[in-house]
Amino acid sequence: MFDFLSFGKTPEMIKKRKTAFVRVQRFNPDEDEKPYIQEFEVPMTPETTVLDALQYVKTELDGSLTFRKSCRHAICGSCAMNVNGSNDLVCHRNLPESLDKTGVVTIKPLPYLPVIKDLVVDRTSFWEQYKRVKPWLVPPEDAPEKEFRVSPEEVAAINSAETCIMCGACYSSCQVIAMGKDYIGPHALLKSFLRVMDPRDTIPGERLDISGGEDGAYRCHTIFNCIDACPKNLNPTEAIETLRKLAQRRIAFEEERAERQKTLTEAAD
Amino acid sequence: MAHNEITHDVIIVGAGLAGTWAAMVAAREGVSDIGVLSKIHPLRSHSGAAQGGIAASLSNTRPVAGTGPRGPLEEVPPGAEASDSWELHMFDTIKGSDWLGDQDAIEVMVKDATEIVYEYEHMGCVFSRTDDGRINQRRFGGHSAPRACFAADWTGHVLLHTVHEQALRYDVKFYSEWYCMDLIMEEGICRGVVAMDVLTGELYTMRAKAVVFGTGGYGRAFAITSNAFANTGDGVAIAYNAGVPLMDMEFVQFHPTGLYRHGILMSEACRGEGGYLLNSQGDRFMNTYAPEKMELAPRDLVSRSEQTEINEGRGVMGDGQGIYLDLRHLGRDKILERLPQVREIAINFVGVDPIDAPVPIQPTAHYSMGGIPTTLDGQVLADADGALVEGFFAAGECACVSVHGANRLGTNSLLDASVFGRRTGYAVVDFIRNGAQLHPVSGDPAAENRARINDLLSRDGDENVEHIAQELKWTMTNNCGVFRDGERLQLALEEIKDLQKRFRHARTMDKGSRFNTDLLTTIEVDHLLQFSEVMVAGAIARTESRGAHSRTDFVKRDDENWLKHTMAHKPMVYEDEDAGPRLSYKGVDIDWEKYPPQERTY
Amino acid sequence: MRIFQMQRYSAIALLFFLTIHMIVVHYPPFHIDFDRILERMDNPLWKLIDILFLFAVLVHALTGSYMVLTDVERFNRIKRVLAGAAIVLGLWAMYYGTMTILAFSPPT
Amino acid sequence: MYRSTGFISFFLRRLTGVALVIYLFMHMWVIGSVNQGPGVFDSRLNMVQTPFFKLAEVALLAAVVYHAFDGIRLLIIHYTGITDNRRSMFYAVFAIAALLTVAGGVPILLFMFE
Repeated sequence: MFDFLSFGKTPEMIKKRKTAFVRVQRFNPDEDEKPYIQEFEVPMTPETTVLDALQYVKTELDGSLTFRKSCRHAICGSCAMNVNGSNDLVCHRNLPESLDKTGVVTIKPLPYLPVIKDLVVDRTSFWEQYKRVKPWLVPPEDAPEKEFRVSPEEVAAINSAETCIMCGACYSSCQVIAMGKDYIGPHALLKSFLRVMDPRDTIPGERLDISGGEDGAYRCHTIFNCIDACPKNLNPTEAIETLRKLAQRRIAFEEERAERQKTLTEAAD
Repeated sequence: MAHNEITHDVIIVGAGLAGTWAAMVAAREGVSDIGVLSKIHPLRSHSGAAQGGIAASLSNTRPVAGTGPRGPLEEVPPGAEASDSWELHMFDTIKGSDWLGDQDAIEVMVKDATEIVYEYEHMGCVFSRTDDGRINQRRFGGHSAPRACFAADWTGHVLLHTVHEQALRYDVKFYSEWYCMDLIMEEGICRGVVAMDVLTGELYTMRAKAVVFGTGGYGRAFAITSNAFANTGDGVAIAYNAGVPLMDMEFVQFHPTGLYRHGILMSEACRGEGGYLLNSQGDRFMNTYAPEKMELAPRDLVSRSEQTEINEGRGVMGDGQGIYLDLRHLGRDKILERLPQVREIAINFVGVDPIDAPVPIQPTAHYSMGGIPTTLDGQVLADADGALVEGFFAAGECACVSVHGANRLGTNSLLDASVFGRRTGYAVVDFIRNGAQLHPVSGDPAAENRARINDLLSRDGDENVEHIAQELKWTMTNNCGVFRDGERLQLALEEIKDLQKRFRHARTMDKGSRFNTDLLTTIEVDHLLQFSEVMVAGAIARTESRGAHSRTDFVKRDDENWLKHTMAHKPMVYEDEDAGPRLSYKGVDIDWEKYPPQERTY
Repeated sequence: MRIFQMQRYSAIALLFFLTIHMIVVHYPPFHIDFDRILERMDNPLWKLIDILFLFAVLVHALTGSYMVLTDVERFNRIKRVLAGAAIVLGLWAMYYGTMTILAFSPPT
Repeated sequence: MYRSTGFISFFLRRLTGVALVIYLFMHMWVIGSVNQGPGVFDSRLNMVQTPFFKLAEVALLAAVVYHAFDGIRLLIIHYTGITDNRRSMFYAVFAIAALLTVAGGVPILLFMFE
């Protein structure tokens, strides 16, 4: 269809346009046979986020539109959705910048996951895989009175993995997950990486058995969708590559860890 | 067993730091039958949004000798004299609370602080480190020593994940996306809760020997707020409706550095690392208000200073409602290392990179000091005299042990939630071990709540729930904000009354049962309307200025009349429908020898 | 050794063998006929190289096929059957190929 | 469907992989006949030297070259841990594969018409 609104206008002019057309995938399994796209017109300013737009639709136009939200500044991980074909957190995604030249933004639920309703997906398999890698630290039995001495370099190596907010953007962009939900998935492998690399952890061998096992790091096909999708700019692929290497020299790594733990309560040089 | 009935030994509502700590501790100690309800996934809890740090007097860093209170920090060398102590932490907290904090509780908290930080560390928390491998510490507002242990500027996130993981380790059962609707109270004994499985819309009567609330704060009653959409104070409202009093509800902290117009938190760590606040004339105006501590004065003071600058026409941005937070002099490396999240937020939401330009900010509703009154072990109080509600515990922001009094110091909230969450966990274990009973429930509470939901769903008025909420929030922000006065508070009270009436004609647009977030919003707004009234009523009664409660018509602190906690009870059914909350007062625990009230200057 | 490693190491081997194969067999002139092949396959060194090449390519092909199938959840349940089939097929092909290479001698 | 360069590269890798497995067994069938004498062998060889198979041979070349260079890319990533230049590496593989296919394919086709 010829678009009169955007004809002859520069991208800047379109950006300043007062309304956006928000296309949302709707699906209520109780009522609908299959998902369909519904379009809403939403007013906007240069600062409007996609979440603001959804919130506007919900409060003013159609209260039955359902989506998850909470912190609205990209730290809780509730609102990961598929915007214009790529996964992102809608709360920190600017609306004017997400529009195509006809002023349309398309919002769908995270792909490859069962839809509960509209933009809400069922993350059960996601959390199961998370639990499967034993995300908790198993520290040495004889804890010191004060802290374990961990060097700033060791912290820097795992720091980025700790900032993962478990939003599921990587998981649901992963092609391997699309083919089978028994793959552990980038989020859990990143968590596993965090624990394996932590000098305080006493069971790196057991972890490598899981994350280096049949459903673990070796099933990654280095597609890089997880890096592209991550709203926090983390790098699960690199963590997976590291896990692969460590799993290949598991025994030696376990010995190194045991050696390191002997000095865990002493100050670094 | 009746249909839709679930029983547990312990039911914990809310899976933020306090709730998860309680659950984790109880499970670790061997009480295995625990159910944790959360209306969002546990890891989405708002504890994770805390940025700056958690306070503990570890004495790991100190200012370089001779550089003054704002100089660079260095590690305390081994064997050197400790630069910090729990006594100092305690005094800072008491002074920060404007002497309204209960000093026995504060003592418990600051003494447990070091222990709990080490426990976090042993559980796998990835703290930022000093060069010799100790936990790094930074400065924070109102603290007289560098005391905030941190993990860059996502401390809360790291702590929450750590505790949640440990809870999974001990096989705690989480009910994710279950909404707690009601508390089952009979004869003053708490017997469980009614909860909705949001996915199906089904209601369940959940009976338990002990119920723990860790439902978080009520900052969503304000339009400009740093709180998440979920922080609607449900637990506080539910407890209030069940006949439990609420304490010190009028004290709401306004954080000085919320992002301009969004209210999103720019961590206090920005100032802890040395950031400046500038007005439209480029002055560091804190010079006038707190010459000694400058930007690192407590939050209430800084917020008031900002608001004064704004009111006197020295604000920035189009409408003059902003103030600049200047981080440029910290340098690129320090910002990237210590404040990466803050930078990301500023770039994403106002398009300003703190490395190159000052960030526009404004005061934002942040923390609710008030809540459900509890003992040091999280046991909920039934009245001002110290009677207890059997089987009902609370911890975290929704509770008011009163460690924060009239104003909380930065980094003390993570500490409060952790310490009292843990204590509550142990208390619950004792309670169960000492032969707690599963009390019978008469009637069918789930059916009663089903009726309430059906009533809400059947309403076909023309009022929009969200519009009512918006009006309430702006009323609260404008009239019950940083500065308050009798006249405007009265106005707010009338407005709330009016909104409560209008709410009865509000309609829910979504009538389905599957994942009906529209219905949840309606219930949440109902809750907002209920406790906002308590907040305003408490504020009207308190004719003094203390901590975060600052009245322009009563500018002085009045220790003679007001050194006491407000306790608000819901009016009895036979009382007038329009009667506000019944207010009574409870004394403050003060050690008159050691920490008598003094003038509070910074 | 894990399937993944088998595949990766055979891949590295293939990079080597395939390069040789391409150069020797397909470098101009392009026409292939019985005599040319005959000449080369008579050489014991070539026999060895060809057997190794055959082994690498079979490992790579069968592990690859196995992974293609088991990435799909549906096939994941019959993993053992697939692995067994791959081994049987591999052994048979290896036998067939080796015999071809070894037994070959120029007709008199 | 989550489309990305990574996905395209992965899809092609699998597609060429499966095609090459099929080719491998066909190839063994042809070469295996070498022991049955020149007659059988030549007849089978002639069967696969029709124009259709010549075209298929170009496709085979493309498959081999793409599959090989994509593999080299994976090896580089594994042993060096480079993930920042992922997109340019995808494009480099596509380009090299295309180039070599043309370089090898044109002579094959020319030879066919000789």
